[in-house]
Amino acid sequence: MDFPLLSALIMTPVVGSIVVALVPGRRRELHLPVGLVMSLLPIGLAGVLFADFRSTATFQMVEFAEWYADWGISWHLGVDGISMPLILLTVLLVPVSLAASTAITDRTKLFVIMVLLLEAGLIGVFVALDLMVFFVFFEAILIPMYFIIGIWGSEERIYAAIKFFLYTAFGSALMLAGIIALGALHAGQTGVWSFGYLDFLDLELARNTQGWLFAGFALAFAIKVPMVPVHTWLPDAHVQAPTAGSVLLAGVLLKLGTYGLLRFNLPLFPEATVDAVPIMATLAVIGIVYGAVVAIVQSDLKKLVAYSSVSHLGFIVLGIFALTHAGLEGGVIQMVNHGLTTGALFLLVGMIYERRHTKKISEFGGLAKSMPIFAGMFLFSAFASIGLPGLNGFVGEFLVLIGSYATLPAFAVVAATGVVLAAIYLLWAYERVFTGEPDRDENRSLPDLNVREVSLMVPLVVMMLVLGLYPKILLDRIEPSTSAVLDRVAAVTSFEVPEVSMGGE
Amino acid sequence: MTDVFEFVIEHLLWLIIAIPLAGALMLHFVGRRLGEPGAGYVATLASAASFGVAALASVPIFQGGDLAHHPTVVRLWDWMPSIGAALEMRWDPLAALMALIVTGVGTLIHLYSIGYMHGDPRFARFFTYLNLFAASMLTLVLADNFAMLFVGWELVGLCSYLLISFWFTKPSAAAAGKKAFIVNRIGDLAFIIGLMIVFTSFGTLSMSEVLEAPGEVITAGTATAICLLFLIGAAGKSAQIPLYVWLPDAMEGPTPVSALIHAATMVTAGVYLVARTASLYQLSGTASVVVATVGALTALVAATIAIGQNDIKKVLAYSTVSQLGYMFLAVGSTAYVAGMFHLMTHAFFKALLFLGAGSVIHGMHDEQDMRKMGGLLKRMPVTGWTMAIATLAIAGVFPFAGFWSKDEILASAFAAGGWFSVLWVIGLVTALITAFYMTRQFVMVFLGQPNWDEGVEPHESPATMTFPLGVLAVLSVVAGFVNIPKLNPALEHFLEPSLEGIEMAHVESTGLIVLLAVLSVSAAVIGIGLGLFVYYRGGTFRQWFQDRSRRPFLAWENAYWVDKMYGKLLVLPGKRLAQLAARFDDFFIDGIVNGVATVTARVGGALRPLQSGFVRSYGATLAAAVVGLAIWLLARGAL
Amino acid sequence: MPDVDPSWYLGLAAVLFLIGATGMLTRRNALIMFMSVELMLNAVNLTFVAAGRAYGNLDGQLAVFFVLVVAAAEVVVGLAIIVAVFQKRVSANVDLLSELKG
Amino acid sequence: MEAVLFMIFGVVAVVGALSVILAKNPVYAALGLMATMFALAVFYVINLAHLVAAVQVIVYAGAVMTLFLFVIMLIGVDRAEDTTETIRYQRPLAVGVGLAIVGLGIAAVVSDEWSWTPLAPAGAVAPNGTMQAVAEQLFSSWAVPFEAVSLLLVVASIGAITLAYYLPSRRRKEDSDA
Amino acid sequence: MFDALGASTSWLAIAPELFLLAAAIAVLAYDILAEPDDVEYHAAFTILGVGGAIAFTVAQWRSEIFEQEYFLNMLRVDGLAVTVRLALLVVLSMSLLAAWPLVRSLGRRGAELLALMLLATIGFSLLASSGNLIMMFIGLEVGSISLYVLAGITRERQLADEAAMKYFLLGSFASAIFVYGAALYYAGTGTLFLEGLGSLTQSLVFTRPGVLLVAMAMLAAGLLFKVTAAPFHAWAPDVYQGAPAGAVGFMAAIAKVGGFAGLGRIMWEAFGGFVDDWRPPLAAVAAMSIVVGTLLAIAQDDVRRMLAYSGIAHAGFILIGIVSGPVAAPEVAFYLIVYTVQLVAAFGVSAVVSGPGSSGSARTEYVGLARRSPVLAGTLALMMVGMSGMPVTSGFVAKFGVFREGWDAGVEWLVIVGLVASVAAFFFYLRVVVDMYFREPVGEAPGTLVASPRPTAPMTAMLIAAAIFTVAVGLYARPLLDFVASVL
Repeated sequence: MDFPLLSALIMTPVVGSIVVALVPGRRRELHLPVGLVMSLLPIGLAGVLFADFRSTATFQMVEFAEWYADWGISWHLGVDGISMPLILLTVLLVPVSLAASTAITDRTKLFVIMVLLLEAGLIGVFVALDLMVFFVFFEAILIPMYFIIGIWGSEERIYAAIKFFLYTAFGSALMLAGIIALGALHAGQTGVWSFGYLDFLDLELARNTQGWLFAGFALAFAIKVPMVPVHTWLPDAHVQAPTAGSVLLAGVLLKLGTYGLLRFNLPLFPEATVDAVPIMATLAVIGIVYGAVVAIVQSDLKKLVAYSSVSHLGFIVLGIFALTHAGLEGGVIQMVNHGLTTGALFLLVGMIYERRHTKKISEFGGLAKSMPIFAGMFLFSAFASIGLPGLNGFVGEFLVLIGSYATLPAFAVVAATGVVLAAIYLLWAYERVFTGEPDRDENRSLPDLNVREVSLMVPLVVMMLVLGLYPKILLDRIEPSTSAVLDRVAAVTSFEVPEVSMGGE
Repeated sequence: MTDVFEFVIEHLLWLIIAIPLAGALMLHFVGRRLGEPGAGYVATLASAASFGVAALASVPIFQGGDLAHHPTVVRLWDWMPSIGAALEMRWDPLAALMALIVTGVGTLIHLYSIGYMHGDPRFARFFTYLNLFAASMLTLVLADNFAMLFVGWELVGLCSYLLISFWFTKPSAAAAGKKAFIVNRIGDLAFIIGLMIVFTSFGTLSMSEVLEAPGEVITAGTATAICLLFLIGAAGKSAQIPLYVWLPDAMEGPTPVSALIHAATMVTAGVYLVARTASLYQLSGTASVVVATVGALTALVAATIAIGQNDIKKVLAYSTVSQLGYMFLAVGSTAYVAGMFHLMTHAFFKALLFLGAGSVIHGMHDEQDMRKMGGLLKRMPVTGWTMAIATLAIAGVFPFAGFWSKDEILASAFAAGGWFSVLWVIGLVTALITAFYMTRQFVMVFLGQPNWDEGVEPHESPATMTFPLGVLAVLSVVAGFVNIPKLNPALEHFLEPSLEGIEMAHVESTGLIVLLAVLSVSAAVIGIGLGLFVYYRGGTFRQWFQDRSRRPFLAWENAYWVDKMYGKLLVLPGKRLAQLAARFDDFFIDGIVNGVATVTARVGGALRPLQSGFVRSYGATLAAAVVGLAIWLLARGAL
Repeated sequence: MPDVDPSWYLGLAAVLFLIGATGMLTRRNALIMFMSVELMLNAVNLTFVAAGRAYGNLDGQLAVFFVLVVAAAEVVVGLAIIVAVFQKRVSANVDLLSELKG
Repeated sequence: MEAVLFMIFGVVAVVGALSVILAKNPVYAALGLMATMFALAVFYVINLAHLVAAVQVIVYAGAVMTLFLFVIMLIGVDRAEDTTETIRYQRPLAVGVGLAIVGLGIAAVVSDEWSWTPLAPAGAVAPNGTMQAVAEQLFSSWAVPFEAVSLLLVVASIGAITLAYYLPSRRRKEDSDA
Repeated sequence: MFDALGASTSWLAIAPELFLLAAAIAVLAYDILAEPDDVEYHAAFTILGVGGAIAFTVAQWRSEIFEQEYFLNMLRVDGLAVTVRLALLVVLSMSLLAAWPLVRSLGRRGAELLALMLLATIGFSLLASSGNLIMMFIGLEVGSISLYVLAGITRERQLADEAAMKYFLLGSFASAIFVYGAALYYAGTGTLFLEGLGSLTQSLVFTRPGVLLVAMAMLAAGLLFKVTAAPFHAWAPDVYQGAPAGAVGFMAAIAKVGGFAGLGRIMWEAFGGFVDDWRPPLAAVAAMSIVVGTLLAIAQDDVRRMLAYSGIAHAGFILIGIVSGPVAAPEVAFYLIVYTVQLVAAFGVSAVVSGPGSSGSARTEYVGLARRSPVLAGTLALMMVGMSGMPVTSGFVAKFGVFREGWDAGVEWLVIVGLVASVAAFFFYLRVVVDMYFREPVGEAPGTLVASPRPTAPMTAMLIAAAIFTVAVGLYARPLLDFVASVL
């Protein structure tokens, strides 16, 4: 690969943000459109990435350059089947969330810049093959998100922004300790410092050491996911963030946690992974059930969706730690799916918030009559989230559940209740918001979605359908990479991946 | 000619699903422009076309050739390869039968709906959903992969949800739709767990592979686990104890919906599932007993509740639950053919009953309370007489369709012996009750004195509505002849390839068959007689009966307070628990988080007085630190 | 040879240094605190001289000169500060200078 | 002989030092300090640091202490000071620190490990700190520090001017809001 | 006079200091002789002096005198000296730009302010390059006394004189302790040269050189005081709050750079053989600095005070590098450069917001600054983010460097303390951002903004330079890292 595609992917939004910065401050009406156009550029690059991607387990489009040679840090990028879908998700959601931000009229320029920088950071996280590069991006995205929540959020935004920042930063601090420790171990074993992911794969780590490192990494990722009981930053952040913030937070940021677990914890600390399965699976299942149960009684639509994220992300974690082919695949594709569905739900909540300036469920009622298209979109996304077969949510959950039963039957059974609970909280919310006669005047005359709003929902809806019906488009590309991870875990530990025949035969 | 049929089976099978799906999509986007009744005709046409393809494809099966004996599996595309989930269609007698019922009855109900939904502002949307339902249901019955079956399984639930709460501005309708979906989901939960076991045991979700010879892969215990979980799933969809509570509420939907989904097709999915996975049930054995028991109990319980209902549709709803119980009893007693047979006849006469009820409601200006009806036979003759046929059919009077199928179920249960004998008795009693409450309903609606509200002028429905009634009435009469024991076991032969290797309960002796038939007919006749006696002849006796049965009546009227109980025992504690969890989250978990932050800040604040502002205390700190440093350095070696 | 071990001087210097430090911590008159600092510097000087004699080189004595100059410079600036403070507060009590704290 | 002198002037030095920190009147403190300085000058002589001793008397006791006394008089704090402690924990802390240091000293005396044994080169003769000897060193190996202290003096004089030189006319309005 | 030193003399070795001194003298002389009304000539002299100093510092590095000792080992021209001198000059240059409004507002005293800043730089520069404890002491005192005076230079303000008094009393106390340490060092070794102990270590007849250990404690204490390491830190918040805003960034930064250079020299060079002795207590000091600085910074409502406490925490972070031993010298130097740039810029902003001669800078003054002055808010936000050690800023690279060395040196626990404290530190750094960006300025009447502070042109230039530096180094620190690594 001569053309540094991945670097270009990272740099395009940065350049975009510079372009936006150069737009005169007086031309307020231009900031958002220019930003939107800029955010469309990465889609083209991502398209190239998707087209050139080969379904193999190795890293592709690899770029390597020395960065801090004597510290062992290098600009090492690459994608595989685990990161590629998430990059696609990111580049898709950013323009959508920008297009959904017409309500932001104050300091639009700064907003657009922050969103674009966030995009650069997110892409960086997914393509980094050097742990320090990963960490830099992982941590750097906090800043734009902090601003997005803090400036353009609702009433409690400052509290939420600080909480979000500190909580996630706390996790990453311990991860940084782990990364440094790995670097030191590498120096101890080979004589040179390195933070390269591939170099770390060659380290020989004692079981005990693995345990500590696993804990450090896992805590960081668990907070990011977020797993119960370190999840409470999420409802606050989601509720307070502006629509674009919520969409990107739920759509992509949370995936950093699960991505990290899959990318780092499993391959780097296989023995510790096997040891930690009971803990992680327990927390995942608790998250699934607990998040869903708490979601049921939320009175704020955004908070409800936020807690639903806790529940859905639990599935991903369960899938990852099931250590089966289906579980891992399901985990990865569920990351994409959750990004799409929850992103869509947040968009929709944002749209109604723009009209009514409230997210309280009790304030609504009978909206399906005044806003049929909106209701339809919401119901569609809700069912995708509930896991209706044929829509994307089902694919991930089903893979995870089926996959995890082989190794964690009891957990899988409990996790399956999440499927019922999801129906309860979402349909109940739908019932309260959309059905019945619109009894309040302000609900009666709400305008339905306009062309812009519909058109930014369309790509999400289409993706939900496509991934629901033909997930192979991604699964084929994910499979070699997840298999490689599993093979590694199985090769190093005494753990045996249950050999269930691969269908058909 | 044969080539055409084979071509259809091998290459065009997908059209059966795709045509209604395309209809749904088309109506979704341009339905409004098509308007009324155009949208309705498009939908009906789609359904009919699907029926046409299904019929074409069925020809070789009827011919009983190679294609009948070796199910055709058509793979559409891989879905989730790692768990062997693919979209695969299967064409065998069982699938063909179901497809024909679904599209056939479906088409009639589509047609009927054109009249019924006349004037509704969301006319086109209704047909979108109906077509979508048809596609979903066909997906379910044509699936050769559990994953695909589950797709259909869930999508019919979705359509059910959409259609029950079609009039969503009515809070009760919206709530009913939600309830239906959630209760179904509880069943689905078990179904999914069952699928987990299936995949883990077999390594695939392909039905052909799993059902081929399950005994070679799994033990009876595993099979029992799978089957019981499937049973719970089926109980959800087919409204069996304890998950039947959604079906009566589902009557909030438009009546054609009740007819199509909640009587003829969707609710039979559970029965279909059990029949489809017969080989697993056979391997288990125990599971079948449970199925039969659940079925019998449901039949009895629902039948008694039906006595107490005054809503014309509620009676039919509980009657549906009860009849589904029969089907479960059948498939539980390993009488799969009888089960499918009853499924078919029930589809005809129950659809007829619902459509008739719809016609009545339509004619009565949306009145559903039977106490406000009466004497409608004269005003609505077609509806009345077709309903009469349906009533006789469901009661099991010779030679109507219901008689044949129900009799076969009871005979099979009897033949199975042992515990099944008890179930047979229950079935027999239920037959009597069924006849009783159906008579009660017919009498209250069509006979006796009019009790109409003022201003209500009952009238006969338009032809689009009465035509399907007629067709279904004919079917309700003749459908039973397709499977007469000994004489014409056509259905049995037809289904044989699908149930290869399955042992089924059979009554061999012709005498016994006749005896049992006489018994069941007697039960029906006694039930009808009692009904007529109490509600038509009535007068003092009716009074006497009602006085005597006040207490049970109260229980029946309130459906044994099951809903209330569920509310008190499950929903309310659940809600409480959720609230508790939310509080726990806000105050405890988040409290700890905020607590850590507060404590940190407090510690910072508490340290501030140390910075007292007095230069001398700074000096003292400095001096102490120096001394401390020195002591540390010195003590290290000394200690 | 002297009959006094150099370590005696070092001990005495330590005592003086200690007394100076104590004065630094206990007196609130800025002038006396300065004097305590001077005392401490004198103790330093004694240490230098005594140790220099023990080692037989002159570096100790030279160091004393520099310490002495530093002490003088400090005194100049210190007294200037005291004067400046006194001009406004009419007190050399350092305990009064405690507005900056926390 | 030296021991006697050490005892006598040691006592003088300590008493002088104690009077610095105990005298309520700053003037007495200054005088005590001066006594200590004289005592130290004696020790310098004993230790062959003649020039240092002279400078000690002239510069330190003479000039610096005079400056001190001058300032004492200038700002009129020659009155007794209340020595009761007002800062909480200050006395105990000071005493504690003192005790710790004394403990250290005792430990140093008792313990062999910490005993101080200067490593005088064999045959080293105690240097005679005459002016010439010191000057030779000062202008050769200590030349840079010697030049550097001139910086110190510059700084000190700038400081003194800046801080103590008072120009009311130069006061800016914005500076006076304190 | 230097003839006696023979070949040991090198004018180049002291050229930077001489240039600074010349500038200082020129400024003073011109001020006295010409009694000018403006400060343009001052600026010219200063620029010439600083420029010359920078040029000759680079020349030192590039010439053959590098890595040599001069003036009979009194001064060295080694990597540490050159790096630190450059750092000091960077600090000085930035501070001069930042202090210019103060210089103007002080009138005649502006010349003295400039001279003192130049002299203080000389002092710390000598401290960093000296090979002898007395030389070091003199450098320290030249610098310190200049700073005492700087603290009180706006003496009309009560808080300024309080700051000066506290700084002076504690500073001279600490100096006395330092020089007593030097005396004990002499008593233990018979020499005042740093390498003396190293050469003696093998021949020490006593196993536990108690005198030397006490000397070590006292020498370290004197410098730990300068770098505001806890528990030697108490003066810093009061002084940084009370001293005039225009100069306080300089005071804080220059003392830290010089102090750490001295600490490195003493600990690594003189007491290098005692590393096992001093590592644990110094690590404890580092930990204490980090914890105390962070916790108390959280509790502050005054931005300058907060910066002072954060400076205490930063001292702790840099101490991790000191604790790690001489291998961490590049990281320490890097950290110092990166941090002091941020520090000067941050204090510079506070000087604009609260006025150049102000004492204190309450957080409320920053509310809504992003609307009133985007440049100031942006820079300060960036500096806060940088100080907090967020990636993509230089602060992260710096922190990572010392953490890595610390981990390598075996003080993993200290690194973890540092990491966790960094998280808590986000709180107070970001709170400033909250005030500036997330809160709306409250005007007298609704809709009106409170006065918008406007930075002067030099200040703006300095802020932008600092911002670019922070981001550029954050993105690609290799040139700077390579530089410090190659020099050291």
